[in-house]
Amino acid sequence: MMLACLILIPLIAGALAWAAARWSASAARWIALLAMLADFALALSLWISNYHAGFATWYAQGDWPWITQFGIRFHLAIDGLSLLLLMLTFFLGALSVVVSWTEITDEVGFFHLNLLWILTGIAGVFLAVNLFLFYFAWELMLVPMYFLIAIWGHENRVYAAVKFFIFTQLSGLLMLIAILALFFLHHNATGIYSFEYQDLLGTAMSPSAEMWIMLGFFVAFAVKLPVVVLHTWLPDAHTEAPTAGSVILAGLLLKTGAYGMLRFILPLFPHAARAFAPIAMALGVAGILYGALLAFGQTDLKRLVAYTSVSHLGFVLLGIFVWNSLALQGALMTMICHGISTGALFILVGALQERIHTREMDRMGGIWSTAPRLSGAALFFALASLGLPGLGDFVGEFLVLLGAYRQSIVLAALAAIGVLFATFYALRLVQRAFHGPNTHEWRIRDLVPREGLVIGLMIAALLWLGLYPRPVLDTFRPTMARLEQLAPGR
Amino acid sequence: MLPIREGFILSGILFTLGLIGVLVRRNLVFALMSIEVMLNAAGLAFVVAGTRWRQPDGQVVFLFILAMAAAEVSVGLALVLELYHQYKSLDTDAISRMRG
Amino acid sequence: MTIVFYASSAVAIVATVLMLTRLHAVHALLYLIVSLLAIAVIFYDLGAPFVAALEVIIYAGAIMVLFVFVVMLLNLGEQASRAERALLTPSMWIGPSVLAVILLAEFIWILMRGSARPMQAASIGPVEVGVTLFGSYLIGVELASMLLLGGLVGAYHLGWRKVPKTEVTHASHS
Amino acid sequence: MLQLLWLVPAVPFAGALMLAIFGPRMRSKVVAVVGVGTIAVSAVISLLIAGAFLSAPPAAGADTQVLWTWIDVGSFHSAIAFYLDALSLVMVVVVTFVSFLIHLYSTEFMRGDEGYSRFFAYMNLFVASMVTLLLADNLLLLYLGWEGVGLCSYLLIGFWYQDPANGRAGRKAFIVTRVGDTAMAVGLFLLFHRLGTLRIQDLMHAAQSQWPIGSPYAIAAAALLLGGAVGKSAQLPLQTWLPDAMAGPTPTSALIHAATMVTAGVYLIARTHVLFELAPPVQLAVAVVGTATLLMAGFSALTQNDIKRVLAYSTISQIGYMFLALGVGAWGAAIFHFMTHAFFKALLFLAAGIVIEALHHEHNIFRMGGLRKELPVAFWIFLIGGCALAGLPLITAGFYSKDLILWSTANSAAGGMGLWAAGIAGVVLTSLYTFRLIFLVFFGPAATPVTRRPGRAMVIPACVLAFLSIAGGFDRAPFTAFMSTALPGFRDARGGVAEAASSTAAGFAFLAGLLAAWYAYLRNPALGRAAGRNPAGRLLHQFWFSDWGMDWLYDRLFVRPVVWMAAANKADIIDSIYDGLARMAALCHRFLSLTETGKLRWYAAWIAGGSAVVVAIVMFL
Repeated sequence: MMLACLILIPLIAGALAWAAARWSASAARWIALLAMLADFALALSLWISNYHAGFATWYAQGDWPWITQFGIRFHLAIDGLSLLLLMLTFFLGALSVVVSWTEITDEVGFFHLNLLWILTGIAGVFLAVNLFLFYFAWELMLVPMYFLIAIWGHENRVYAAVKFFIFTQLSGLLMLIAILALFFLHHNATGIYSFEYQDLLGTAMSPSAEMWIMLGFFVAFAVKLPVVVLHTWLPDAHTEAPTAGSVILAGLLLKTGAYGMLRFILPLFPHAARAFAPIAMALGVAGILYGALLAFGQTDLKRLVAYTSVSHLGFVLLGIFVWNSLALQGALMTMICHGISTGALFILVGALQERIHTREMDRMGGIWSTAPRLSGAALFFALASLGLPGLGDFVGEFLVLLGAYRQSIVLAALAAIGVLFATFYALRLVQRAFHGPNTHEWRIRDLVPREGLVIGLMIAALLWLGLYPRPVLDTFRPTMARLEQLAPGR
Repeated sequence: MLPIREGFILSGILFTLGLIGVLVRRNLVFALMSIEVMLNAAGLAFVVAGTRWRQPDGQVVFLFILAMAAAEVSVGLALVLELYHQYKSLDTDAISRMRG
Repeated sequence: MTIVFYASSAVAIVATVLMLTRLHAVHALLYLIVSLLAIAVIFYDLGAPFVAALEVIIYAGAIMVLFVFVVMLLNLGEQASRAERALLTPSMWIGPSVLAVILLAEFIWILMRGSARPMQAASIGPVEVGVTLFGSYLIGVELASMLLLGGLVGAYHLGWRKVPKTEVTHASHS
Repeated sequence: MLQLLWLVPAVPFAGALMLAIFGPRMRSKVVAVVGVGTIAVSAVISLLIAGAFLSAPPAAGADTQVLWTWIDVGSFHSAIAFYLDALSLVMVVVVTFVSFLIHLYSTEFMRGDEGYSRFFAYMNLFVASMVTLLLADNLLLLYLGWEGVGLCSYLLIGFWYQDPANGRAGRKAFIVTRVGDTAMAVGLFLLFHRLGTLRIQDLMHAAQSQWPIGSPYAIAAAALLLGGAVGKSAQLPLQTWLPDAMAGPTPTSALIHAATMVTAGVYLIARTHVLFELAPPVQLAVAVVGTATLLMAGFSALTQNDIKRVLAYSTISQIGYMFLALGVGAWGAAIFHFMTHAFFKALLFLAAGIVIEALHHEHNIFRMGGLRKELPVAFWIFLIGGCALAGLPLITAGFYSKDLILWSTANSAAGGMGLWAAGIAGVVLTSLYTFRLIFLVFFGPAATPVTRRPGRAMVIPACVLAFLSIAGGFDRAPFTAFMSTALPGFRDARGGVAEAASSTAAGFAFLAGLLAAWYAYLRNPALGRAAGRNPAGRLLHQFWFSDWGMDWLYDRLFVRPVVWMAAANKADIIDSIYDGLARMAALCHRFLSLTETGKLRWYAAWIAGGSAVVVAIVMFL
């Protein structure tokens, strides 16, 4: 029931916020914020109450019949992996409500409806253990996100929104086909119609069928992740979305792709995934380098940050397909920390844009002299982004590289060069926007306490993850250990 | 001895002739007549096939075609009258109002 | 039997060709009726007397009468014939004809591939047709009736809206 | 006492945190108290620890303090833990003590700067990182400190961020050192993959027991660690960042880019000396790199006209000596030279800072002169520092440490006379450029008026360092004995006559350089100018001035291609594929909508043609 609450709270609160906005915009904001905080508290209590027992299996479930003759059930379950991603979801969800407090003034109710429903979809993705329900939640994320970009975005918002929608929708359809193929294969093998994750595990199928179905899933997740060559929706969507949209896109939506790979591709298709791993790892490394290089070339601050996501998520892809516990844990750590650090960068860029009405770095420079707290925070997160030890991102990337070295020395070395490339763009960002002479004579307000609180929380979280990541790593461990055992040919 | 193959060929020829009529004649009345020819040819093919397999189904389908032709002609001719009143012409090209 | 078939076929084809080439709608209509009657003969020859009768009664009878009425209402005179003649240039004919002939050639080629042996006549009478029609095709009958109803309503609607208007225009002209 | 070890990095870190959060709202007095006070506490604690360590050495000559488990994944365990032995103890004491002096100096030097609290926050963070680096029990924690000092170096070089040139220098420093760090990181992967741990002591034991001498893994690992070391210590081929790093405030140059951080590479190699002993080719490479660097940097130093750049090249050159010592297995000599170098180089920078401040931020030595009378204190401490740097025989600490290196080189199996001779040539060069600097700045006619005289906070640290520059090397025996508890490979062989000969040669080399400088810059200044007019001389001058053209080379080879690629691909070439798809769809749309003519007969023709095609397909397939 607790798990259903996690999904129902934002769903209902979204509708309430919409209704409440007729009377008062700030009522809608408060409803959204309280819903997120309640959800976060729920997830936190789930974490703390189970922390000492470990996170060995699905330790909390909720199962309701839906369309039983086809094996479709409203089945939720949670393990260490889902739990931490849920906590990240509600953490960033609450923060994105806060950062939209003054940025969004039109259609406040509908905005929060969309925001909360996206989060509902994301929570559903992380919780569902019925493939039909999973697909349902997967698609539920898209439409509100489309509105979020298309209504509250910046100049080129409709283009970006449509591009986002086409990419994710088409790839989602491929996944639907793959799910159905798996469903029917399972029925052929056992005579039972079931979309249940546990039932579908270990479905007997020919190697070629396994490969094709795996690819169907992979493309869907690869678009979300995004894997390079399928990444081009991302810079546009991130750039044009409002701040909260960017935060959720970078911090959470991308993670659903990685989550899908961990939850579905590796366990359901171990052999195909193993056969495909070299290509996936190469794509990951290509993403790291290509994303970093592109980020280095950008002049639009938000676009720059968007491309860093491509680079960082390359580490995640690499880590997932390296498929040993070091790299898997590293990939997860990278996911969490990237969510926070990139989210924070988007928040800062958004705050800056709210003040100076531009994202072009050519129009910036010397911001430090007028807004030192904002600039200092940006420096901090830029450093996190370039993988400074002591901050969370480093732990993740280091573990990925350490694990990758076992699989391929060349790829690990290239990925390490990717870390070097991260230095280029991170320092360029700091230099062009915040250092240098204040040639445009900006006089802006520094971070207000509301923003300061958000940023402060994120800084604290990153430091905690960087210096004492054990609680997080321990929570992941059982799930990752099971995944590692699934790897064929060990 | 029933010439089944020849029956099919005849229906093909008639159908083709009807098609030529539709393609060539710009007058709507002629086009409608040509369509009648084509429908009739299709019906012929069904009847021939029914005979070939010694089943009544071919004739049943002919009946359906007949019903359809009747409905089509009634609506079509009503439209022809209407169009003629509006445009004083039955030339399909002349009364085309669509711009691709 | 075969001779009757070939003769009627020849009549049907020739009549259809003539129908296509007429300039005056009434002439074309008459050739069309000839063509339909010839096909009715073929139906009879193929052992389908019920359908042959329907062909004569409904096609050649009822539907063609509709055409006749319409052509009368349109009152297409010499002017229309002249206009038609202008349109029937060889360049208009060639393209469609080639296309149609290709299609025909394909039909025939397919037919010639299979071995359709001639077979003994076996008449299928109205009883059998009726039983089948109201047996397994009952839904088809219902659909056809709805289609006819639709046609009725459509024709009525189209005609009804126009009538008072034309009277007004006639009145104003006269 | 040893339990307080964790406070040595923690206190400066807390200071940095405090200054970062509350600094902008503090009065500058408070900032100074926090900034200097935390370092003072740290230095006192480290001195107390040193006392405790010496009076009651822990078992096995080392002590480990585990704070908490950092990363614990699968087979990988890494703790936040500190390891204290003779090597790290000496380094920590020197670093905290010199840092304290330089912080004290900075309170006056930086007074009135708008980033006063920011400066001390960065400096404190630097000390915390540096101490972490030195005390790290495992290579991962060392890497944390390693990157941390790199970051602080970047921040402090670009401290005056308003000037883009400073930012450029800072980025260059960070990126170039990170190139080395990337190699080092790969080295860590290799070590962990092969030996299953990153704890330094376990690693060394495992390497010794599992790898034979000359094992390819040992060679690869040592070479990769060397990559990190040359980056951080500004040795060939990654030395180009250090001269530019002089864009930072002078105390920064004194602390980070002379006394402490740049010697981190030396420390790393000394710390992992077992690996280098297992890889003789790499160890030889260390010696060769050191020698080549010390000569090249010496030549470059001869041609510079920025006082701080001269000192920067001298730093590169002196670290080259340390590398030479490491390369020939004289680990203790390297650390000894590190210590004396920390004293006299910090001193030189502090004195240079006084001069620069006094002349209103004038850096060009050709616009200085005659300061001997105007700034007598600065002159004397500069002279002491310069003599220590050049190795004035018998008096200065620099002579003793350098002498030990030269003698060890001559005496070692790996070294030999070739490297020794190069070292002696280096002494001539050092002496030459040092006294060129002294003569140009303090002698001759006055060129720029003195506008500001140093206060007490600037003079006292300098005097303490001057004292140490002389007294720091008098008796090396206890030092080397103490070192040998941590670096067993080090033998302080007394060589009698041979050693005396080496020392004498060094002494004469010093004198030769001094005389040459005296002749060329005091006695007969026209000589230098004449050499400059000669085309070949000018070319050589230009070549050395530009650091042997390496900046230019790297710029063409690496920087520009990357920048060009990034700029050329700004719009993301992959996106154009999708754009092409979209445009094709639009084209198809336009084409298909052209067929919507409304001409009934055309539609029929399309249907007929289509069915002809379909039938044909059915027929033939």
